[in-house]
Amino acid sequence: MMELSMSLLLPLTFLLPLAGTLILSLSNGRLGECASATVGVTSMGLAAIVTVLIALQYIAEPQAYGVTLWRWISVEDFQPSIGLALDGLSLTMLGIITGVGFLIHLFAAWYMQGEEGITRFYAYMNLFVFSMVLLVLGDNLLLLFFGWEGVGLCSYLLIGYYYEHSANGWAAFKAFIVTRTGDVFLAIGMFLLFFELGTLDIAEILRRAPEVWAEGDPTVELAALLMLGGAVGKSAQLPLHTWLADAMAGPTPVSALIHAATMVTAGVYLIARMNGIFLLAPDILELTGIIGALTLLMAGFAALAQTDIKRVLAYSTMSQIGYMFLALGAGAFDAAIFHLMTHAFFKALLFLSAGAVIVSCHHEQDMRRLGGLWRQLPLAYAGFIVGGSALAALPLVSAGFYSKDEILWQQLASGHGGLLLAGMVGAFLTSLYTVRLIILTFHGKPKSDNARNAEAGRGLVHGVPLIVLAVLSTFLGAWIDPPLENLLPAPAEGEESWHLVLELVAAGVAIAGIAVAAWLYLRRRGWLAKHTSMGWGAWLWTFWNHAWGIDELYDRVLVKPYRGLVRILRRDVIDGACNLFAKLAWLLHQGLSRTQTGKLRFYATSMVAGATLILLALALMP
Amino acid sequence: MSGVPMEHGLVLAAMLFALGLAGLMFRRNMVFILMSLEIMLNSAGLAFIVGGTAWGQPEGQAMFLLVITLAAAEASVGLALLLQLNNRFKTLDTDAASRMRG
Amino acid sequence: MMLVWLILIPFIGGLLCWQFERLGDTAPRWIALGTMGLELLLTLWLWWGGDFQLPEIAGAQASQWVLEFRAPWIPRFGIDIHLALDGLSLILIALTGFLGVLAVVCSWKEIIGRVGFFHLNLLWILGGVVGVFLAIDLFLFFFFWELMLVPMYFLIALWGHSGTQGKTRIGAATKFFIYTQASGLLMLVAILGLAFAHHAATGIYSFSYDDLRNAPISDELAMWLMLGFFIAFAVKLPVVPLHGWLPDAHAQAPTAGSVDLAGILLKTAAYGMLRFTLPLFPEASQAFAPVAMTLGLVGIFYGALMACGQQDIKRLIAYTSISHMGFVLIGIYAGTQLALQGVVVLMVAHAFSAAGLFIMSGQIYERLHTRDMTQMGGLWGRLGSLPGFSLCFVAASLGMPGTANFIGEFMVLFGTFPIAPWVVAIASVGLVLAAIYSLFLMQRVYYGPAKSDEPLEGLDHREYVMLLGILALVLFFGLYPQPLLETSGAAMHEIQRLFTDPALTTTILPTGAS
Amino acid sequence: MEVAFYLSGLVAVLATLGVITNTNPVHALLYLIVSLIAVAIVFFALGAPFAGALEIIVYAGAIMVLFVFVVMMLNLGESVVAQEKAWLTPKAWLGPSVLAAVLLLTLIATLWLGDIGKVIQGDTLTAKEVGTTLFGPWLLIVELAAMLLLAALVTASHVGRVSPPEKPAMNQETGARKEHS
Repeated sequence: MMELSMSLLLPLTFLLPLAGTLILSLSNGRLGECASATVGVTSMGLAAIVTVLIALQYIAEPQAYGVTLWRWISVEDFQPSIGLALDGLSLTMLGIITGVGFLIHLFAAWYMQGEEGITRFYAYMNLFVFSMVLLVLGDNLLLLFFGWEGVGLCSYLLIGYYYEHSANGWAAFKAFIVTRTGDVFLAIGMFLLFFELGTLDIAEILRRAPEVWAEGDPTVELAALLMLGGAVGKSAQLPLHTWLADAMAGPTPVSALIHAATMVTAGVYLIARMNGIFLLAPDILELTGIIGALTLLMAGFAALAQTDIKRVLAYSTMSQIGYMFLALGAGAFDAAIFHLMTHAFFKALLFLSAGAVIVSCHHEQDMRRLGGLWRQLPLAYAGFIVGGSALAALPLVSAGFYSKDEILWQQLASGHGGLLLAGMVGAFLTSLYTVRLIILTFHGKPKSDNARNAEAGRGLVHGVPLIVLAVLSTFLGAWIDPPLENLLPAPAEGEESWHLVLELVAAGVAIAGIAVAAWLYLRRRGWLAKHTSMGWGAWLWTFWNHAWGIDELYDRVLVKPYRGLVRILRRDVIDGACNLFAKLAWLLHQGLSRTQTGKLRFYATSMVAGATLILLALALMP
Repeated sequence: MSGVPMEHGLVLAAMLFALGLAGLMFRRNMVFILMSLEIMLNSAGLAFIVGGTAWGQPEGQAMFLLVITLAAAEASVGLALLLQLNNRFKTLDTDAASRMRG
Repeated sequence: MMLVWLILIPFIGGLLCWQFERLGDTAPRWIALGTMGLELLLTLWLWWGGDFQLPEIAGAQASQWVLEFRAPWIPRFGIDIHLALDGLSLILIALTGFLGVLAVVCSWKEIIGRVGFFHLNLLWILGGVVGVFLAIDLFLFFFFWELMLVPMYFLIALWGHSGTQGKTRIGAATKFFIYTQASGLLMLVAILGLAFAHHAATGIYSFSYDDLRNAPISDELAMWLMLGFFIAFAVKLPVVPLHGWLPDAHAQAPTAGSVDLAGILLKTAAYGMLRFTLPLFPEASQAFAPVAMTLGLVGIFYGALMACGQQDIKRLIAYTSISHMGFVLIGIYAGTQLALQGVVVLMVAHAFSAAGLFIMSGQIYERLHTRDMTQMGGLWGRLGSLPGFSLCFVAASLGMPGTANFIGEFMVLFGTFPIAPWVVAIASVGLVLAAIYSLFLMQRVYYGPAKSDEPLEGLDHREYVMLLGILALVLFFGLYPQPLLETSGAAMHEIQRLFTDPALTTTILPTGAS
Repeated sequence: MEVAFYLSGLVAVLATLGVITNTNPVHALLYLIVSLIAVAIVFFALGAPFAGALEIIVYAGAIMVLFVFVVMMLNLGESVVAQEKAWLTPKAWLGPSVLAAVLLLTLIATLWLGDIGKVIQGDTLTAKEVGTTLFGPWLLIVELAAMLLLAALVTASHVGRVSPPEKPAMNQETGARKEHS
């Protein structure tokens, strides 16, 4: 009986959001703002309830469940099917998606009041959750790819939601293209895996891989590298990260859901899910750690020099996911997923609070024009404080501390000294920019009339998500340990004494960061302003503001040549070449028509010349 | 005297033919063109006669008769056209009538 | 006998429409709709009835055809009306029927002048195409191949739109005609060459498919004859160097013409390759495969680059179909069962998505009277549910999973990987370019600031049902392509068995997993 | 017999040269007649009296007289001579004469290389034999020749009719052309 109910519950998780999308999109305009909001939120609510039921059943008897709906394609030995597989990892992800997703949908109802096209908004949000659930529950790589691309499309649609300003449209376009390049790497990885192992089923792949390849075999290295490319594209890590900052053009609940909690963590989920392949390719795992470290440092510095609230949070997301990649690099898959969960909570909280601030200040996002809001917007301020502390990993009291500390400990345990150092510097930077964000936004004097007459949001829909997420961001959140027993490979062991020392050091770094930032931005704001406006300070500030200039680099190296090529080929050069034959024929015609002079003598002479030639030919012919 | 070798006769005809041809080509006046034409026809007739007598066959002369009828017919039509040319274009220059230009 | 009826219905329907023009404009439209509806129903009934599993124990030469019809035509040369139906041709005829219905419905309001004659041309194109899919006798195949060009020429020349930047529709129609006619003649030369080679060897003249298939010809001659066939199909596919006619023809053709052109005429070329080039000259095609795959790649990239630079919306869609057909070409010459099945699905999927996009551009033209994208922009809120549909078709054209295009493209890529991994790696970069030009279309037409806010009427009932029908099919085959795969499975296995026949030792490409 | 042949051949060639190079049409015509008579003599020398007679009577007599009539009718006086001089520029006659010389050389070369070896002894072929062949196997051809002459007669009479001056066809054309341009 339990089996039957699970095979019924699992499909429900993605059918409900799909139903929500279909209702909203097929209603084309007849549903009012409130009706579409209710449809959107209830579908998410039901999905959350179903997930809770699944979780209860899973905890009752923790074993992998699987249900195959129908065989998708069957050609000779290419037999992918639409099948769902549930285990601890996907349950955790499912919980995050539907749980945090529901809270964000609720908050969005308040955030999007008065906006036109609410039906379209909720249709896309539900479609996004549908694809994300498929990505997480898919039992074979093709279905995972289905969710993978669906998520990319929905992020394109949602970033480009305010389509009137073409800048938003082009930001969405950029996001889709960059993630699509990542998807292409994943696709080639899939082709390679299918060709080598003959199957796409994830469990089957993990079982056959060790038999076919020895550790360090170049093919498995290539497959792992390609999958890493896909993960990097989707999780906005170093080479393919330029799209995340611009993706803030979408509404804030979108950034909360997509660019904090769910989509950007898809890369981490993929690597965790395909851990068998990555273990067979140790130096690719090493590379993952290095990418994570580089990204977290780059993003940390970049976040320091941003003026827009959401861009600071975007870069902070990038650096936190860098931490998760760091954990994966050290083989600590559990720690990565644990940090993923806590990060989903506090980052969603931060984004929603930012959303509350933005709406209250009449869509003012620039920190230089905000300030002194902590008295008018108490709930948002509380959200920022709790979220910020979790982000900065305030010891003992915040969830972030436990998860980030676990990652740093794994680095030490697995002997990655350099990465540990990067992690420490990253932690310091994180606390630095978090405190900067809170002080600039909430303390000091309000620097614009938008900030001055900001009225706080009211109503349950606004309050409940913030409070729930705030609670989850504290140490209570850290107690929810994801059901990952003996699912993912065991992390490295180090002796306990070093663990305690590391915890103290990490706590010290966090507190030091907070203190330095508070001192800098409360007392020495003048010194700071002076230093960042002249000489090397200004140059460094702008360099970090443009995220180390990588975006401009891509623009000059890739985008401009492509546009140039398109402009050159605009008039269909090859077709032009084919038209040359037509021109040739015309020229020939022109030349021959000149021989008709109309003069009798000319004709006579040409006839005689012809006759003589023929006679000569005959005479000289051997 | 051993008689005239046939080649000489044919060479004579060839020379006459070539001269007529040259006359035809570099003259613009219609009268001269017709005259050169007559010369060419005549040389053709000569060639027939030389051939006929060399092989002792009467067909050569019979053929010559036909050449002459042809020459007569051609000359009369040519001259009639010449009259029309002169009448319409007020000149005998064949280049004037070149409206069939490409 | 059923097969003959399949061909005759469109022709008779066309004549009826032409005659009933006197009764006013709506009569021909209903007759045309009825004819194509009948054709579609007939094919679906055939599909329902016939079983398409090739008897696996194909001992000697078990007839691979599900239905066959043979009647002597010119006995002197061994040419006979030899029609045969198998899985592949059935799918494509059903596709022709469906797109015929679509073409008639979508030009309900667009065509006002000489409606009867328009429908005559439309139905005769479809009749010619059905003939191409059924003909098994090479001469008959050539006959229908030429037959379907003439009405298309009239369709573009008489009912086309005015040209942009000075290219007139007559010019486009003539260019289309010259391209296809010249290449058709090349094919005729190849057919005759083959027939004579067969005659030289066996002393009897015959144009039937089975005889010519095992005509003993030298490798060198086989390569030349194969090239004759390949160039004819490469022009129609179209493969890049010979693609010049497609964008012009599409930009000037009326919507119905474009739907037919993109939907079916391109598929006749792919069908021709699958039916004639590969089985008739297995070794030559094998040796030619690397070149064909490179041409496919060039097609993908060139089509994508061109699509991004276009101003005219229909030219952009035309170049996108060139890019998609690049994938088809790679799939055909990969030769594995998976790739060939992928080609069939991709053909059907591209037909739907291209038809959808063209109908959308036709509807925009009906409302804005322009095809120039610089004058569009910000149309999202102003066209009712049309933008929603075009978003789905754009998603289909960029190969979004859940649409049949994704299934087709990925099956082709999965199938080609064992044969040519590098080709697949480069082709998948083409997927990114596909995303670029598809979203370019969305960006330029629907997003951005609205140029003017005077209200435009949304989709009326006819258009809504039509677009919903296509979308439903695209999504259905995206989620459950099994009916397509089973029907074409036997035919593709036949081709794959020939193409990678173990007997052929001199294979250039390492044929890995079959 | 040989002497007569070579001598008259020479005369014929010189006369033809005269015809070609002469600017005055009447003088050219007379040279032409001389040339024709020289050829007639050649015929006699070769033993083809019937052909020679024909040549003199029909060719020199009738056709040339025709030419003289036409030249006289058009009264081509001094103006034509001046015009001819203008037209006979070296550039005009150099090209064609080179071409004619090349043709001549090829003809002579082929004749010279071919060893025909036939020699004309000069024994006459009487008109009777020619007559028997003409009205024997060649009867049909003679009829055709007659038809040809008839056709030429009809054409010449129709085309040659000089329409009266007051309705010259020319300005009709020029009028028509004015509307066109």
